[in-house]
Amino acid sequence: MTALLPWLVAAWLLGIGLYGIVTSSNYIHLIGCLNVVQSATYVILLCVGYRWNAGPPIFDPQPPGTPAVDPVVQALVLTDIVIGATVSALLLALAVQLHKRKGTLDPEALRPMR
Amino acid sequence: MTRTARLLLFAVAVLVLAPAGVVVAMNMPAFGSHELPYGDAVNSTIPAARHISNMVSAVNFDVRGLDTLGEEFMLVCAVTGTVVLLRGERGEKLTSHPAQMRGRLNAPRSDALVLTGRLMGPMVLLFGLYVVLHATVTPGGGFQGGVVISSGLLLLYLCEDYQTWRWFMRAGWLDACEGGGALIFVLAGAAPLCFGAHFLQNIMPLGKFRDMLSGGLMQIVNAAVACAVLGGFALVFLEFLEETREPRGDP
Amino acid sequence: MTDLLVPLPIALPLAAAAILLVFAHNWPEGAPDAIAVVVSLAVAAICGLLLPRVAQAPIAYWFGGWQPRHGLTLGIGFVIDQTGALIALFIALLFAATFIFARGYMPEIGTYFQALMLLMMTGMIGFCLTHDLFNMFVWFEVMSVAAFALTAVRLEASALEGALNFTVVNSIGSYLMLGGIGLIYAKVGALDFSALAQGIAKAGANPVVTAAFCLVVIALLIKAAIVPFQFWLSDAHAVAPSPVSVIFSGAMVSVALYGAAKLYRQVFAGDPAVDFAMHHLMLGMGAASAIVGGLMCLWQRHLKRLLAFSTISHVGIMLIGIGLPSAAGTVGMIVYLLGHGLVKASAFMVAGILLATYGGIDELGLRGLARPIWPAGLALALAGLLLAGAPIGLMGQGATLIGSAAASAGDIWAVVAMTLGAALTGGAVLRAAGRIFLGLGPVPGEEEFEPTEREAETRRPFWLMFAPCAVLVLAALTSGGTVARFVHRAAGPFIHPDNAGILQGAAKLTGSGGIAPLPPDPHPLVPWLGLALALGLAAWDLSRQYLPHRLLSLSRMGVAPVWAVLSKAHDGIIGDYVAWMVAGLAVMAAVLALR
Amino acid sequence: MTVLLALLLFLTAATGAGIVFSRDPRRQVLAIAGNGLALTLLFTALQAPDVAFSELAVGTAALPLLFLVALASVRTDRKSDL
Repeated sequence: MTALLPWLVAAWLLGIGLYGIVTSSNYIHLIGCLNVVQSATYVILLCVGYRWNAGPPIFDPQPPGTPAVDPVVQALVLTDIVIGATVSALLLALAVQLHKRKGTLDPEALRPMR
Repeated sequence: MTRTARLLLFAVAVLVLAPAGVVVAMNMPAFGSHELPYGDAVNSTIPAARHISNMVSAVNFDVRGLDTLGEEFMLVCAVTGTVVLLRGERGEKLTSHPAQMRGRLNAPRSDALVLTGRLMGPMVLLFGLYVVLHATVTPGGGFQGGVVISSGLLLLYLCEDYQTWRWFMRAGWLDACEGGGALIFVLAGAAPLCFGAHFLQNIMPLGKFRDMLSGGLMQIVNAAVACAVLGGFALVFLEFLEETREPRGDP
Repeated sequence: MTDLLVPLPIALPLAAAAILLVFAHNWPEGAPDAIAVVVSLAVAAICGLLLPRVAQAPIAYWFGGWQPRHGLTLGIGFVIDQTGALIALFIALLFAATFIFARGYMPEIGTYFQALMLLMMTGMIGFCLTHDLFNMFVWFEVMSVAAFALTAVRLEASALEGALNFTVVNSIGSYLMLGGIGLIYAKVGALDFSALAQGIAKAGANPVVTAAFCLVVIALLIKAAIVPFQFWLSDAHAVAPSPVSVIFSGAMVSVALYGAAKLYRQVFAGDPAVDFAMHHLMLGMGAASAIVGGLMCLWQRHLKRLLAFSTISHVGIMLIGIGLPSAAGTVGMIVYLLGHGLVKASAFMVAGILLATYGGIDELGLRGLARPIWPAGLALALAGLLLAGAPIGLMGQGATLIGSAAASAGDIWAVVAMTLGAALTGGAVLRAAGRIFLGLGPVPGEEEFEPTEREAETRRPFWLMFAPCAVLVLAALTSGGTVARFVHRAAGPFIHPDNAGILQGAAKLTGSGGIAPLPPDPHPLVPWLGLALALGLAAWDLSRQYLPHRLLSLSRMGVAPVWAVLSKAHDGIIGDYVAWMVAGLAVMAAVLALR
Repeated sequence: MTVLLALLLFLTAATGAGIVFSRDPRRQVLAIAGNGLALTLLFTALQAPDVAFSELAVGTAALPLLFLVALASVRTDRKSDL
């Protein structure tokens, strides 16, 4: 069970985030839910690179050669975090402007031009 | 679709996907004890090849530097988009006085807050700088340091008055910082081409292992990333704050 | 020398965009436009120089000088074959044409427009050339984020709403892709395409590999707007500024499918579940997109929205090409991608010309108004004929290749679907051309003018806007046979890459042998049937006033229920779109489980 | 160690759900910061100090701040529905 836990948590985050997006009635709330979907990818990637009884991939006190976890996935997650934050900023800017024009943030009350 | 129909569709889909997810999870390699050939190769070759101890920085700025280059420009895209969207019809003019929120007093800041801010702000900035500079040795680097510095600038906003802060935080400067960081990154990548090396190839002197300035080209790339991240996040904060300060007139 | 050229298609536009941004406020008027045109032409020239150099064998270029050692790849490589270079050349030329078309567009946002467009171009080119899965994701994100921002720059409510839906749906797609990358990394421990291909072959049939493929490909299908992931497209393409729509429909959507084809052929091919998914699911989804897009297209009156739905139909046809087991299908898809890009770009340029000249784009509202700019009408009509599947030019060659590959695989229904989809969209475009430029069709009553928001775009000289449009559509018309033969000759390394050579860091990759000769078209009459159907549809709609009432009401009764269902699904509510997306994922999983 | 990781994974799952179920955007800001903190702890336990640092800076500070500011600017707007 423990071995499955990381993957199940990632799947849970993905599912619950999507549920939030599907049911959201406020764009700002929806953007928060999008961040939950994204955190699933952090969990997957970092858990993939984890290794029991290994240190961080930074050989500062310990000498190179000591067992360390995978640095590649960590670099990928760093990239991912920056992407997530900036896309959130962009989405928030869209939501703020939309609110200025339509006075609401409820997706049901707003519809693009037909 | 009505809300119920949508939820029903979603529920049915999740019911189908759940067993598929479990099957995939059961077939995943064992957590924490499977092979990691790529990561191990990095861990075993980089300290000797690049004289640095932070493998994550090595992957970000050297081995997979192209990813970071793309990501930096993605940041530029997102920030540019945010700025264009928020400025919109407001334009880039400085407002001469801090507009205040409708129906709310602009309470004067307490001395304690100003003092804390003035003490904390520079300390946060210094800490950010430290984080940027030690990218190749200890955890941290251009990303983290850039974000820390930009939030330090935000802290200064809390304690200084609006005009001083706005004088200090010019959109033009931040634009230049962001775009300039990105530009330095590309040029740092292209410079080795002049010496017959590959794009982003690290042909600079590498320095001593665990030295603050070890890693050669990585130092430049790291500084460029710090500039771009700092400028980008500060611009986003600035434009969002401007947004709160300007109540719209009646339509 | 060759080595020097490879990073430039990326480095040059990135540097130009950065310089544009650093001096954002100090450019003399017109300079950013000129820089953008020059840079995109320079990138096109570089790709053009690369083409003959990779004719014998592809080039592998390792960024940072991290050549693979002992079969292990550390760094990121670009492996450039003729197909990739050709697509990059096409993208750069399309951007150059668009920059000319857009000269003087949106002075209010200044240099930001050109900078974002250049970054989007870089994202697409990097996406096409890269040989590393995560790097592919990064360039995919660069292109997406630039596209998100560009959709909304006009700041109208509909543009903002369209951009929000676009961003949310596509970001979910990106995160799914990243999850897929995590799964495949767990299983194989590599990110380079060749290393992945070898690792997958070694791992054998495995649900993790299949799941990774599904997740990665879904992101690309979302970007490509394949049914049931297509909803965001019509919201975004209809409201984006015209030059941006040109790029969206002409390149962005189909480039995502090119990525899917590359991933399938170079990484995942051979895994039985993945092969099954490609040859059955993708065919089905492609056929569904062709039909749904075609039907929705026929029912639109907002010209940009009409063209947006026709894009859905045509990417469906491309997906059919990818899904076919034979290499001929993939070759056909690449030819079709080029042809469709040129034709659809020029059609969107006509829409942009109408917006700039008449300030509106409602088909009924513009009836007969655009007679003075008849050359644009000619271009739109020509585009309509080509979209309808006329067996001439690039699109015709591509459609013939895909159709004959489908027929030889025994999937006649796919041929029917693609012919029907093309005919529907072609009919719609021809009808719009006839109504707007010739004043055909019944006179609309007062109540039929729908109030639209301010859409007018900056007025620019007509010939400046029309020249790129005419060049593109003429290129699509005349270059068919040559390009098709070229793509066929070049497809060998695309379909069978030299994985062993790449992984050994070989200085010279072997140019793997060609692929099977293309099958002859078994049904040469089918495209003409489609064309006739398109002309019939257009004629039917434009001569309503002469048709007997009984016939009209009968046809309306037949069509109304389909229209009701489809239009209700395209309701602009983000929650619905995401629910459909999850349902699409569930269908994929179910089909693969019950295989 | 196993127990710690499992606990942190559960914490992440719970705080993630917390974001979704705090339907009031103002309360959601707190949930986002909480989730950021949970992720930071998880990343530290997974031996990823670099990533934990970024998550601390971005997830617990910058991102909630952005949400706060966006909410404030929506509230400044007269036709507010929040």
